[in-house]
Order: sequence, then C-alpha cells, then structure tokens
Amino acid sequence: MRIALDAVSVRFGPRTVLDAVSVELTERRIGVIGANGSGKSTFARLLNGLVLPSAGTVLVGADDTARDARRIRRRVGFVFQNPDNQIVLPLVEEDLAFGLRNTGVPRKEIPGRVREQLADLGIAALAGRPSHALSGGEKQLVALAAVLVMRPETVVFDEPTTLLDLRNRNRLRAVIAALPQQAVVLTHDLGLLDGFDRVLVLDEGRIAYDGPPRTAVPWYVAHHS
Amino acid sequence: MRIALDAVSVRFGPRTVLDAVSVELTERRIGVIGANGSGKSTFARLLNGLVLPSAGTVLVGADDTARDARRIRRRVGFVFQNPDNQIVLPLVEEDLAFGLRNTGVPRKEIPGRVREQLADLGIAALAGRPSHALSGGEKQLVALAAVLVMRPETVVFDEPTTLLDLRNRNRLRAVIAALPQQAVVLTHDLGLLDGFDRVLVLDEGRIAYDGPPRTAVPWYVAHHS
Amino acid sequence: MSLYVPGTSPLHRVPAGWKLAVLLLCGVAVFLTRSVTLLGPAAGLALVLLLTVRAPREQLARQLRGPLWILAAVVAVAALTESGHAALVVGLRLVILLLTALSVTLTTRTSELQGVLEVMLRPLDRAGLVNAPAVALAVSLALRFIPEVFQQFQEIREAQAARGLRGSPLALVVPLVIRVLRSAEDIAAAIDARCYPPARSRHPDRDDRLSGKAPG
Amino acid sequence: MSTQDLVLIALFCAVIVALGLLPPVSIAVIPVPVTLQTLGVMLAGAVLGPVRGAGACALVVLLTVLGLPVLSGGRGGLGVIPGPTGGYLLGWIPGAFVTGWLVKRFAVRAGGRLTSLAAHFAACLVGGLLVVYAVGVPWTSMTTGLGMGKAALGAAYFAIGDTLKAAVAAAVAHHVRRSYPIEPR
Ligand SMILES: Nc1ncnc2c1ncn2[C@@H]1O[C@H](COP(=O)(O)OP(=O)(O)OP(=O)(O)O)[C@@H](O)[C@H]1O
Ligand SMILES: Nc1ncnc2c1ncn2[C@@H]1O[C@H](COP(=O)(O)OP(=O)(O)OP(=O)(O)O)[C@@H](O)[C@H]1O
Ligand SMILES: O=C(O)CCCC[C@@H]1SC[C@@H]2NC(=O)N[C@@H]21
Ligand SMILES: [Mg+2]
Ligand SMILES: [Mg+2]
Repeated sequence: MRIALDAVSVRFGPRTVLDAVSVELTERRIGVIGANGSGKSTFARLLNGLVLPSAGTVLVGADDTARDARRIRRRVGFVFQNPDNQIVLPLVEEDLAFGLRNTGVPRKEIPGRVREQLADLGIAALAGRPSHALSGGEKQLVALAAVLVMRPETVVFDEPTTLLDLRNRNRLRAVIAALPQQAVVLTHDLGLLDGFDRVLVLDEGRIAYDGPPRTAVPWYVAHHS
Repeated sequence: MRIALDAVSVRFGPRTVLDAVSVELTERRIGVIGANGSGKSTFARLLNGLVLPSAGTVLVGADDTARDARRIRRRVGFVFQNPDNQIVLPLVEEDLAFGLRNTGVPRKEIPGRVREQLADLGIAALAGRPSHALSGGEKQLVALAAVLVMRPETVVFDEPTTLLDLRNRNRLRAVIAALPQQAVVLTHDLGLLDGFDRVLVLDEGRIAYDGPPRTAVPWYVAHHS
Repeated sequence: MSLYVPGTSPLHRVPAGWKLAVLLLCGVAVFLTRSVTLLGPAAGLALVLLLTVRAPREQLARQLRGPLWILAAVVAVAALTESGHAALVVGLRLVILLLTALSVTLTTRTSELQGVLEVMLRPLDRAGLVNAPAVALAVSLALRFIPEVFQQFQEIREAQAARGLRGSPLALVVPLVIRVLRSAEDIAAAIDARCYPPARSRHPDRDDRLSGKAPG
Repeated sequence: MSTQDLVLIALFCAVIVALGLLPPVSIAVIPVPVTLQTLGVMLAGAVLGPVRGAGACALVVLLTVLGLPVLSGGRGGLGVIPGPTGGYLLGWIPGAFVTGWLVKRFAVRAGGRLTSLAAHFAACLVGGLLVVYAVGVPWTSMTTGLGMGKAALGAAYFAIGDTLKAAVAAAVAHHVRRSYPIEPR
C-alpha cells in the first residue's frame, strides 16, 4: 500500500515533534530508527490516524487520516509499544477472536484461525490463560497475534521485540520476514532490520537519512554515539 | 546487603511459577536471565515483598519480606519493567523531589540532588517536562532516576533497557557499573551483564545455572535456542 | 474472579432464566405477608437451598458476614423502637432474600447470566434504547481491566512506599486516574483497529475523532 | 458513543472496583460497608462527566448483579440489590450523573485554584452524597420496614467518611483537570 506524508508537522503545545516531514512509503519492509524522543512513535501513530498532523496531510492509499481514520485503522494494523493496552478481552483466545467476530468471519472458522495464529507464534499453550496474568514477553506476543490474525494490509510495529527473549526475538524476525504484507517497523533493535528494503533515520523530528539498511544503520550508529 | 531465599515457591492458583528456589545474594552485581515466562519478574518482586512466597522465606538483611515489607521497600529500590506505574507526579522534577521530601531530606538540598541525578543520566533537559507526555525511553530513564535519587542500599532493575536507544543503553551500563550499591538486574540484554559478579539462569521457575557471566551467558544461549 | 462455585447440585442444573424468574417472584412475595408462620418455614427452606449448593465455607462466610451484621443492626433497631414481631418479620424477610439470591449467584455462571442479560436487552436494543453489543463489550472490558487497574494501583503504591510515602490518597489516585485516561486512548485505538463496531451494527460508522488530545 | 467513551466507562468501573479491593479503612469494628468505592463514584462523575460517569456506575451495578465480587470485601451477587445497602448502590448511578453535571456546568470554567476546588467539592458532595443517600435511605426504609428517620441513621453513619471522600475526589479531579484535561461528557 502507498502511504504518503506531505509536509507533515506535529506539534504538542509549544513543542514541534515532527517538522515538515514528506515521505512516500511503498516498499514492503520499512524500518524507522532514531534516538529516544526523536519522534518514532509519533510518526507511527500518524500512519493510522491515532495522531493527526498539525499541518500537512497523511494519505493511506487514497484515504486521508484526518477524515477516514476509522476505515484506515482496519487496513493498517498497529502493534503498540506497550502490549498492556492492546489486549482487550479477559482470555487470550477471546481476545484474538474479537477482531475476527467484528469483521464477520463465520463463527465456525474463528477457533481454527485463532489456534493457527497462536501456533504460528509458538504460543498455542497460552490460549486459555487470563490476559492480565501473562509475563511481559507473553503479552507482547499475544498483542502481536491479535493484530496479525486480522490480516491487515499493512502492519506497523512500534518496538515489537522489547520484552522478548532470544528465541522469541528470532521467531519474530522470521515472522516479519515471512509476512505477505507491508510492514513498518520502529525499533532500537537494529539487527531486526537485516534484509529490509528501506530504513528511515529520524532525528529531532526530521528524516536525517533515508536508504537501505546496509548504509542507514552504520550512518545512524556513527552519528548517534 | 545479604538477601537470602530459602526454599521459596510461588504459586498462582494451580501454576507453580517459582519452585523451591534457595539462593543467597551477597555479590555487588547480580544478573538474572531466562526465557519469557521463566519467572524473572516474579523473582524480582519477591526481593522487596511485592510478591510473597507461597512457601519458604525471603530474608533481606535481617528482615522477612512477609513481615517487614515496609522497611524493606525503603532499602531495596525497584525499577519496574513498565515505567508508567512508577512516575507519580505531573512534572519530572517534582517526581524526583517527591521521594526526597518524604524521607526528610532538607528542603534546600532537594533541587540540587534532583538536578545532579538527572544530569547523571543525561536527561537534565527533561526536568520541567510533564511526566505523562514523555516518550517511552524518556520515561524509562525518569523512572530510573526517581529510584536512584533515593540512594537505596540495593537496586533491583527489571529489564531497565527495553526502551532505550544505543546511547542511553551505554549510559545505563556505565551508570550501573558506577553504582556504589548492590544491583540485581533482570534482563534479556545479555551484553548488560559484562563485568557482573554472578549470573543466575532461571528456567521454568528453577535456577538452572549459577556462575560468572563468562560461563553463564554462553550456557544460557546454548540451552535456550 | 466470579463467585460461581462449580458443582452438580440440582440448583446448578436449573437454567439461569428460571432461577432469576423465581428469585424475582420470591422478592415480591416476601413483602406480601407479615405472617411469621409463613416466613419462618420459608427462611428454613432458603437455608436448606443454600446448603444443597455445597459452597466452600470461607466463600459463604465472606458473602454473609457483612450483610448479617447489617441485618442484626436493623433487627435490633426494629425490636427496640417497634415490636418483637416487627423485628422478626424484617429479619426473616431479609434472610430469605439474602439466602435465595446467594444460592442463585453461587450456582450460575457469569456467562449464563450474560446470556439472560442479552435476551432481556434484545427488545430494548431493537427499540433503539440500548446498544446491546456495546453493553456486552463494556462488561468484557471491565473484566479484562479490573485486575490490570488493581495491579497498577499496587505498583503505584509500591513505587511510592519505596520512596517514603505512605497512605496519601491524593498522590495515589491522581497518577492512577491519569494513567487510566491515557491508556483509554490506546485501548480505544486497539479496539477500533480490530474493526469494532461490527459492520452490521445499527450504529453506522461515524468518524468519531478518537482523542480530544490529538493535535490538529 | 465513541469507542473511547466505552473504554473510559469500563476503565472507571475498574477503578471503582479496585478501590473496593483495597483494605477497607474500617472506622468501626462492624463491617458495614464504609467503602472507598464512593470516592470512585464521585471521581467517575467529576472526571468523566455525567453520562460516562453514570455509565461507569451502571456497569458496576451490572457486574454486581451478574454475580461478580466487585463490591468491597469481595461481595457481589443478586442479593445485594434487595438488601439494606442496595439503594445506595443504585444511587451511585444518579449520584455520578449529578456530580458530573454540576462539574460540567460550574467547575470546569471556575477561575482560580480555590474556586475550582470549592466547585468540585460542592459537586461531589451534592451528587456523591446527597443524591446517593436520597436513593439509599428510602430503599433501606422500604426493605427493612423501618421508618425513614431510623433508616437515615445509616446515612448519618456514612456521612463523615463520605464528606472526606468528597474532599479527596475534588482535589484529585482538580489536579487531573490541570495536568490531563478531558472534556466532561
Ligand atoms: N502527548 C504529548 N505531549 C507532549 N509531548 C509529547 C507527547 N507525546 C510525545 N511527546 C514528545 O515528543 C517527542 C517524541 O516522542 P515519541 O514518543 O515520538 O519518541 P520516540 O522516538 O518514539 O522515542 P522512544 O524511542 O523513547 O520511544 C518526545 O520528546 C516526547 O516527550
Ligand atoms: N499474577 C499472576 N497470576 C498467574 N500467573 C502469573 C501471574 N504473574 C505471572 N504469572 C505467570 O508466571 C510465569 C512467570 O512470570 P514472570 O513475569 O515472572 O516471567 P518473566 O521471566 O519475567 O518473563 P518475561 O521475560 O516475559 O518478562 C508466566 O508464565 C506468567 O504467565
Ligand atoms: O457495598 C455495598 O453493599 C453497596 C454500596 C453501599 C455503600 C454505601 S454508598 C454511600 C455510603 N458510603 C459508604 O462509604 N458506604 C455507603
Ligand atoms: Mg517510542
Ligand atoms: Mg518479566
């Protein structure tokens, strides 16, 4: 899908957090990196209308996030930085089923798709567990599963590996690599970007570098430390 | 300080999360690693009485967490996995001052100590910012500062680097290395443990390995992936 | 977290709708009589009913302790200011209501009651007075977030205790409320991202701007 | 009603329940429900506004009736409603509504710090105390057959605590409005 930012600024009160950013995202694997507070999460939230531009426009396909936010949110899946806010029902399996029920997937197919998605992420055993009693990493995987099971056209990941152990981090890397959809990944885990098509480096609300990971990651490391 | 777990089990309903763990923590730099759901956060919460053992006892110095939780909490600082729950006042500097005021630090000294602590972590610029509107990494650093400014005898860090960028991660590593106090660090970020005195590897609620990082980290990597 | 006690007693096997209907009748009936010879045996029956449920003793004690104290106070006031008979009538009525309602609560799954609720809401939903799916979602959301909010509460208290503060309600509740307001934005976004409300809902897609906080 | 309104209702319901899980500040030996939950009721009205505030309380009532142990001391179930405190519980719904309506009408635009605090306090007192008791007392009288005067004894017993809670709720609502304003609705 084509996501286009045209001269987008985001201001919170007196602070300018994103400053006249123009960029067109069409590649399948896009990474966004940058220092703490550089504006990554804000950038991500622009892509599904959770934050609206103070100036400029964000187009997702042909829709403007300022007008068609609801429709856009169905097409752009979003995995939040904090998984707590993303698991909305009391049991893990109910939570995954929730989105499917809303989109009118036939009742009979739902349990199968839920099981399949959980197995894909290696967390089939969590199906019947209460959501609040999961460990941090378990929550992160469940939140991810709940978004992927919806099969959105584009998936935005805001730091998807923060709470994961080695094995699950590798698994997630494989899952992202295998996704048929477009993926936008914001992360401090630079190794996650191997094989990506394009990496943006944010610095104080501007795109400071834009290129393939092969050059962008070293550029970031050199300029950042 | 000497922290001693004696045959400690933790059960949540039918699930046994820690299983008859006995260990004595006296070293200055102790790491705890293990897969997602292996029991690290539960282990950490035992150390300051936030979780009480279903069986066995936890002694911190001469105090039992089941009886003297309040006194122990002043001696054992705790940096939570999720910084959101830890920041309590609307402005960053107020938040740091808050603990100092409560413990009767003379009024005049407070602003100085707050400034110094923020500068130590490289976040002096955040002093006047509203604490709920910080980025993920900024929050994590503020939560850390708020605990360190109290100068507890022991500091427990539950995954302190998850949201940090490269520079801040390195800074945190240096801060931990320079801490005069005992530190217990639970993390998936294995590089953080360089130079530690001792590393415990948790596996399904038991201590599966106990040794210096030189041997413990490779052991974990080999057994885990 | 429900009060339901798993079991196979006769009361467990009665459909939830029936139990509620009988309970309602019972509630009306006890106020139609002041006869101790009727109310007395009825109270005995209610007690037997509760005992057939075979609930754990602590569970029963917790549910009954508070109400029984209030009951005792009420009976005492009635006995002192009115008559022994009046006190007996009041006491028996409340005992009957308390015990039968508790028997139903202990033997009926939350999900069954939710089912009854849905049936009762259906006509209201059709009349456009209530949005039944929204009520159902609200119930589920509350169940999901009660433990989470409680945990946040404890962590905030914990973090404050570690920093020398004890028992200041203001310092405890302000951060909790702000957290709740903030997370509501994310939770709502997560729900919308999962295509709520369902397409065939009576409520057409309105583009209700999520946050009053969003810039622009 | 937007999704966010629904979420806020559910979350404040959770706050009210969580306040009941805290070890009760027992004033007397008698375990009469002197509960911090009324603080939550006032907050729901004062922070969220009339409609959502009342919604949060209605949800608590619904969960109670569905047999969940959401009231202080882990009580719940159908028996609460016909019991002597059932009226107070039901009174939470109009109580939060009136609190919210008053806050929206008078407190939000109040100028200085003191005026704002006083306006919030008055709103919490009228909604969270008067309105709740106005439902609770006749209900107690009805279910127990006692006269209104005697039933009002219960209200008198709760009044000191509830006045304190109104003060706390007012201060909390005032602070929250300063650092994280949302429009009462
Ligand atoms: N609602 C808000 N109000 C005011 N300032 C905000 C708000 N949200 C974010 N900010 C500020 O905007 C800047 C960018 O925040 P953002 O969350 O986008 O950073 P980030 O790149 O994701 O950082 P991190 O790596 O730490 O997650 C930060 O300095 C943050 O303090
Ligand atoms: N309150 C609770 N009730 C029931 N189970 C719980 C509770 N808290 C934790 N658990 C379970 O106990 C196990 C250990 O949890 P814990 O949070 O200690 O793991 P962890 O090692 O910190 O994992 P992570 O690396 O993902 O943070 C997990 O499987 C978790 O689901
Ligand atoms: O818990 C219950 O049984 C229902 C609520 C009764 C509590 C009432 S509300 C007003 C008054 N103030 C209190 O602190 N408790 C009572
Ligand atoms: Mg971020
Ligand atoms: Mg953990």
